[in-house]
Amino acid sequence: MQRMTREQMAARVAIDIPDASYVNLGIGLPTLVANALPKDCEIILHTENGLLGMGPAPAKGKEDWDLINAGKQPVTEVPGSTFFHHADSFAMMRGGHLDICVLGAFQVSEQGDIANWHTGAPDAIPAVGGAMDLAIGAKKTWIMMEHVTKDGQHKLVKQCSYPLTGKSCVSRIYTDLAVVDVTKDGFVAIEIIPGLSLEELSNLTGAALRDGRAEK
Amino acid sequence: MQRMTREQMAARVAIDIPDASYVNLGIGLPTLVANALPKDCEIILHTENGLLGMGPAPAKGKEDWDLINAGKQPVTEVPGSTFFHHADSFAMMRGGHLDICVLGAFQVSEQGDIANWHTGAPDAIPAVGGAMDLAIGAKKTWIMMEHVTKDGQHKLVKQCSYPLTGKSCVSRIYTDLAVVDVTKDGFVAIEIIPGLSLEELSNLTGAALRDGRAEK
Amino acid sequence: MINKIVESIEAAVADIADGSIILIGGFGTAGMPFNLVDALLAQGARDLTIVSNNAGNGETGLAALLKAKRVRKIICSLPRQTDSHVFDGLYRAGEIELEVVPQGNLAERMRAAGAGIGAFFCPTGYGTLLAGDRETRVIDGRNHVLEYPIHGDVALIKALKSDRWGNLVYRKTARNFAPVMATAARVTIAEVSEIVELGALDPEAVPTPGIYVQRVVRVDAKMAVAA
Amino acid sequence: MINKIVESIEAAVADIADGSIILIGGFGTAGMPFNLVDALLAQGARDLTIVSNNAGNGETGLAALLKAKRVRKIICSLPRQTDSHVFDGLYRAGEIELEVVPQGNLAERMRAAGAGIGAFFCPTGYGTLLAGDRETRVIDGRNHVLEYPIHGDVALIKALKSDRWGNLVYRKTARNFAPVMATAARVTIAEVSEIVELGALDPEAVPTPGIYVQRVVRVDAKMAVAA
Repeated sequence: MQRMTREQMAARVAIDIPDASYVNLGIGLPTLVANALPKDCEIILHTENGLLGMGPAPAKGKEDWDLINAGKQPVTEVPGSTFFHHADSFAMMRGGHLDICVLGAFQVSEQGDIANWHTGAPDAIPAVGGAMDLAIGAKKTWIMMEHVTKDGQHKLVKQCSYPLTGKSCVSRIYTDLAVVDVTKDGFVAIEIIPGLSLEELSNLTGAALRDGRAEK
Repeated sequence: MQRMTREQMAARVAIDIPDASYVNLGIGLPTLVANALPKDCEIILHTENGLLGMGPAPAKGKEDWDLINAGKQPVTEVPGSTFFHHADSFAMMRGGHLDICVLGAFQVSEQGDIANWHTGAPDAIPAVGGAMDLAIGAKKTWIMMEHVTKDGQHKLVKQCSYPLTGKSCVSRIYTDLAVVDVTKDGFVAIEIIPGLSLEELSNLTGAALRDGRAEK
Repeated sequence: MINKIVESIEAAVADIADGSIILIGGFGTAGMPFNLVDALLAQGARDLTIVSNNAGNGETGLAALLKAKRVRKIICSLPRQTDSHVFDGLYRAGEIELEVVPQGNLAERMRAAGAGIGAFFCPTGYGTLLAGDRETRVIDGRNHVLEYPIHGDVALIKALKSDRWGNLVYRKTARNFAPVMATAARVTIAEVSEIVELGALDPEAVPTPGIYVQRVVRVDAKMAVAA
Repeated sequence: MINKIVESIEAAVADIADGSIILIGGFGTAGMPFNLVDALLAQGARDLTIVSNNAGNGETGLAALLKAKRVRKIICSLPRQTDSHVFDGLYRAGEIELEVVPQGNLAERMRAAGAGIGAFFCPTGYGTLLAGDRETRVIDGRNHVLEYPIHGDVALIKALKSDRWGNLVYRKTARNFAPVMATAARVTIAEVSEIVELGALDPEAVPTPGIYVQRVVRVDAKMAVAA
């Protein structure tokens, strides 16, 4: 088997984003999805620091530091974009107007709880940013992350051991090994990469994993 | 004695509005204050339907029905004016940012309660508009009204008999006979029109009236 | 491609269901979406709950909808006006339900619906009939009343211009409730005087980003008349 | 006549008292009022509570204020960043108090302060450490947390242009927290790149009406650098 690269993961997420969607791509891995969106679609990107209609990064030397994304990287604006203040921007998110939010995570539980802001380490400085608003704001919250940690720890778990960002909010998880739905009956694998069996994937998953693949 | 005319009452209120104040003038009698404001002052008028910097009525034939006041009369905008939506406009009022709101009233109690939206008559159709927001929103709420009703009933009272608009919110009352402060000790007359004694005014007032005139 | 422009006003309102909660923009006649209200009348939906600042003026627009007995309940701040005789008659005959809401609460409750706020405490109306039996609380020494969001199934609003993404700009005090209602309804339908190219609106000056708008229809402006 | 333009930045911040709650605009460096923060540092007020999205970057601006031990407490959403070493050091040494607030709550709580909302229920943070022992309530089947306003004594913000009434316009995502903070503080002080004539700003496109602004000072733009 061949784990998906980060770019392949981004491409896989992008496939599932319908044309004309309003989407927020979280800091880190999800940012890569922007480059993978189909060119013949109009998918409108929201960045919570006050822009709807975010475009790609500017050419080198063309950076405008008044035009940045939530990760504080320079971006551009597309025709039809709008600027607004922080309360209006979070109202847009918290009011359930975004179709999809894609976030990275440390852990996701089979109840759809997400932990992505704090390792719980005693010397860690807590810093949440917009993560808790993003987790519960959009119509659908998707997670994009490696299936296990670098040292092989489960990230899909029965209960998050790290402090929660939001409860029962994740509907789907895109990993480097699979696409997993979070249902009321727990994790359901709907796609697995070639060369990996459900049993092998189950061993890499910290909670029960049902088979939901259309073709088996 | 000579009761003040409506225009004299408006002029008297206008004297007490400091330069550079932000003011909302309620529907009815208070609207007249706009015409009485000193020309050498900049007093910025708010109208709760979304305009800060309201100007006088337009010339006949120049009415723009997209530019109206809270009484739905055509107005104008002055240089420096700004438009905003209804929630932002009421946030401006309810957040305590206006210096003065001048309202008409049926009754004001010695606790500063105001009744100005409903006579309580059983066949009346209730209609409040922005009255309850206006009554409690500004830094100072002033009342402008006749001292007694046409048939001689008290309007400055111990307890309002009409349904309340707001509680303990009025700080001053301008009538056709006097200027009366509402203090924690009740009504205090600070001005009385020439030819009317405190005793005579007291008889026209439905609660205890103390003398607070600087010159007696 | 995103194109929220609908060719006909009939198509724009075609799927409005009986029993819907309809937010209708406008303050008096300023910003009143007369064409959409007429289309809703022609469309025939009934048993409606209307949320609007007023309860109709004269015989047209919302008043006509009331007169046709399409409205079960109205939530507004100022039903009684000099020319609200249609509403007045229905109300006195017990043929329409009325909820009077202070104007600031009306706006803030719709803002809350759009912003994901479950409820909020505010001082307006404390100690009055309109606070009814609502929960109250003293916060920071001041009496507050707990208010809940007003969500709409549909918002009918009027704007000056739109692009095909549904970005809306307004004209003067005709803006009033429209941007708030657009955030509070599942489906927002806007009538506009002009459709402009994507990118033609100043991105710094769009009170209603297109995310809040589902359908736009261009109409010839009806002359607004005095309320 | 109204003239909110202050001739010197020193005069603009002169009366800021020890112990004040200061709202500081900006998201990273975008919209950060560097000149005002430097002036506050020079002014000498101490024992401050700072409300801002971040807790300082590098060695300048808010970081310099922290380094000079002027700040007792910081309320922010994202203190830890790659270049927040000044804050990190103070925090680990127990020399600064930290309240971490979800970014949306930070914005909404200041909005509530400006809008006269006593408290509000919202779902963000429910079931997390940051909800702490706050009151919770199920509304419409969903868990909510009760949040209170954040009021400021002073707001320091940056805008692009102002007129003498204090009407402010911003540039792109440098707008961020500034309009909200302006409503939440008793005294709002804005640094701007340009003063324009009264009437020069489009009245349809002013995110901060002058009523929310007490003082304006023109500054030469400092080059913003990457966070």
